[in-house]
Amino acid sequence: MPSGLQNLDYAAFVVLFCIGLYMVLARSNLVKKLLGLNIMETAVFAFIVTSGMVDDGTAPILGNGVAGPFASPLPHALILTGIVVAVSITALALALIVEIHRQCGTIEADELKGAE
Amino acid sequence: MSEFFDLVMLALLIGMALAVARTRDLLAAVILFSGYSLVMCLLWQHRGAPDVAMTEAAVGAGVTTILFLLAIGRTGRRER
Amino acid sequence: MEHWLPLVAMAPLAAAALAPALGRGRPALAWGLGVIAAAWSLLAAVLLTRRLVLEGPFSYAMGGWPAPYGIELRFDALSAATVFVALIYLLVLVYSRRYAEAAIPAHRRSWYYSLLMVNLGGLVGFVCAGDLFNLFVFMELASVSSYALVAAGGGRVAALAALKYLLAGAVSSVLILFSIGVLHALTGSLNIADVAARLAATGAGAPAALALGGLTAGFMVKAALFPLHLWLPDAHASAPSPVSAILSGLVVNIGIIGWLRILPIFSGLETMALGMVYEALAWLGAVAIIAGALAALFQQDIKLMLAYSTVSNIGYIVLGLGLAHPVAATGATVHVLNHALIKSTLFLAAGALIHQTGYRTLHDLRGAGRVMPWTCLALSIGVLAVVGLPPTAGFLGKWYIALGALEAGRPVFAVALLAGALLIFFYYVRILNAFYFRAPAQERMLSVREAPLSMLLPVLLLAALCVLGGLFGRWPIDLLAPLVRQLPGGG
Amino acid sequence: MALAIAAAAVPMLAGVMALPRPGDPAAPVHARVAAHVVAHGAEETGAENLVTAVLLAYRGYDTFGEVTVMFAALAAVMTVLAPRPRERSPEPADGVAISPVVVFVIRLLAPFIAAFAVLVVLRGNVSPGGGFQGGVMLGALLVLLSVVTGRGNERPLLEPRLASWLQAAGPLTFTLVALLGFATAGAVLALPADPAWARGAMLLALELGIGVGTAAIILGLFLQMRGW
Repeated sequence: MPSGLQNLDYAAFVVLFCIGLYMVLARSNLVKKLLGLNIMETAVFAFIVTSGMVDDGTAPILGNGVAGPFASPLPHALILTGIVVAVSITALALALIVEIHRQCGTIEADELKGAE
Repeated sequence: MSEFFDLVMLALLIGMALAVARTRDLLAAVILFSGYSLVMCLLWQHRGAPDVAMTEAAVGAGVTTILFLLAIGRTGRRER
Repeated sequence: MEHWLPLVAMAPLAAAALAPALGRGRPALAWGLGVIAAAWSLLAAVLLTRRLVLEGPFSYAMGGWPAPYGIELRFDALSAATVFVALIYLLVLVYSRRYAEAAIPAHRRSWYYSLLMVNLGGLVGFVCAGDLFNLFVFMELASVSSYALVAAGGGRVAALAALKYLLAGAVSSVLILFSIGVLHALTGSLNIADVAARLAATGAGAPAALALGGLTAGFMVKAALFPLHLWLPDAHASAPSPVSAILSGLVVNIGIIGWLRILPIFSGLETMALGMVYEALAWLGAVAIIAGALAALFQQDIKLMLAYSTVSNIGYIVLGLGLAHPVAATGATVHVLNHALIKSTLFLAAGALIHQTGYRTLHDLRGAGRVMPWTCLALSIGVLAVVGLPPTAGFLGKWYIALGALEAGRPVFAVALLAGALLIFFYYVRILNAFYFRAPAQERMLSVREAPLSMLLPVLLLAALCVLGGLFGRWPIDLLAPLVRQLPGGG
Repeated sequence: MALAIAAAAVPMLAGVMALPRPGDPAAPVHARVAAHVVAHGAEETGAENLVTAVLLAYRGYDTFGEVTVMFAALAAVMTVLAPRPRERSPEPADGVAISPVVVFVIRLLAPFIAAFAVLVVLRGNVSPGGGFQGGVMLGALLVLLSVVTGRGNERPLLEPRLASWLQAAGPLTFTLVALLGFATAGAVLALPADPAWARGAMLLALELGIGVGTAAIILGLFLQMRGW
């Protein structure tokens, strides 16, 4: 594997990040924008979890007789926090979308532009 | 390092993300997104992160999908 | 004594959790809990700042774990901003009691106060964080509560403005988390001082430049720097007035203080990348000053005018930092604190006007000076301060930035600064002219009474602080100067 | 638009490709903090699951912030959507009736789901899982039961007064354990080393607090988003 391509996983996560960013910026439906935001967030979480892994490493849980290199527990703790923050933002955004639909009748950003 | 399993998972992830971006039907998009979360959970389980995989499955695929379905129920299924 | 440091942020967050449970039937109890928590944070902040002045910056290892393994809270000159945050929060809470009775439906009011407490805890925790990921968590706390507070008032535009604010804020948070992930992959630890040391030791390459770019872009979206400011005007204008004061005065500064907090990490970076970032910030800051001031000229709604003035003032601060000159950087950091005071005064006074008269445009608010003399006096002091006239707090920061621009040999930025000041002067003369020298356009204006005391006192106190901030400007400058000198570019 | 994003992707790719290879044991990620946690984590915090050790002990302050973020999400949704107590919208007529088979099956499964969720919460120290994962499962169970038994906002599964205390369980438990840690071990959020059982009890209290808090918050979010 030429050294240039060694971080293939990271490149895949950057591609996912860009797909998510494209959805947030280009799509006009607010729910679709939110899905794009979630894809961006999971892409960054995947990047951080992958940065913490080790070759044929096991989960960082010290059972009896469990040996071998352990994956680093620090990124896992970060991502647990990140996932909860992501779901909190999604819950609030969906509540706002329901409120926008109740106020303006539509959740398409193009049609909403005129509403302001 | 990227064995065959990881390559398949990464390809699947990118494919599902593109599918979510392209479908017009929001319900299909949300179902695809929960599938995307489950594939991500599998990837992390394989990379030695069971806690995070369990959280992603329960919180990412579970709660997020329920909230999205409720929101679509109250607003509208078609993306114009 | 230093055990107060973690409790400054934990007390408001615990109060936030208690507020809805205690205040189920009686929102006044939730409000009372909020005032107690804000008073406690102010008291603790003053004591901590006194210790900072006497013994210099100190830090606190959470849970007793030594620095790189556990979370370290850092209290230095930048964290002294906690005093401004807690003071403004206390005054805004006192102001918000009468305002919320009219603006927020009763069954949601205890949740509204709970969100205010979460916001206070998030801001205070953010300012005192010494750990990269802890910085991110408290930034999220302050951001999530801000998104919801914008929509708290209800109304057609509020929910849409809040969602646009949420999307911009969430994208910038993801970018910041990505950069923190890159720094963690490079150095293996999250403590800011430790990351800085290890990055200098191992020599930073492309990933460190990427992290610097990501963090700068992320924080500049949070600070609404010119090309990335589109979410701010609607959000700050459609929010309830006490929330607008907090957003424009305090929450916007998260971007600036966060950027200053992470800057020492990149001191080892080769000067080319750092130089490019400074140059970009200087030019964007200058353009922001002009654009913000111009946009404010064409606004009729008084709160939109103030929101665009925030974009312009953030331009001043970013220009000051972008010049990479100690005098300008000191001016910029002092302007962060003074702008918080000034913008809170303006938004609260404008909120009192809207609360009493129901009108928002300059045309309808004509003749307000005669019917609501005290509120308009406070607003006028705020106007003088935002224009930057000598006795008031606004003058100090702008004067130092202009001085720094000239000393750094960049006269074009000093010209941009003056042009911005002139533009701001024009649109504020329109406000004073409308209040004092024009006959009322709406007959209802004649029957309007002065704002209630619980709203008036905080506004007048803040206006007094604007003037005092100008007269006793030496203290914050002496406090901030040593810290600014250590900044890689600013030194 | 796609071009702009592709342009933004180039520096990201350049930076990311220059990072140390994921998985190589000599990478700095495993060097400093992770090595200490793997080597001393178990005896310093008393939790075999090192992720829980990092979450609740080493970086407990982060988790306190995070539990409060989840509470803030509920407060936010309530501020935006909570209907006036009197005029809750009546249940929509077109709601499809839930077939008795589904009701019976879910009632049958409920205790097992609850048992598994409680197991995940309680064994958070020694096996994968913990407060959040178990709390989400409990929350999902509460949602399932409130749908099946048709108890919307009028008579919710958790009585409102009790619900608002349970929702605050996360941050409040953390505050109490933090102050207890301050009293016994001299630093806020510290874990006392001397009575080994005290440390285990405090970790368990935190896990339970997070679990119960998360479950109540998820039920609250569901009821607000469903609207009736």
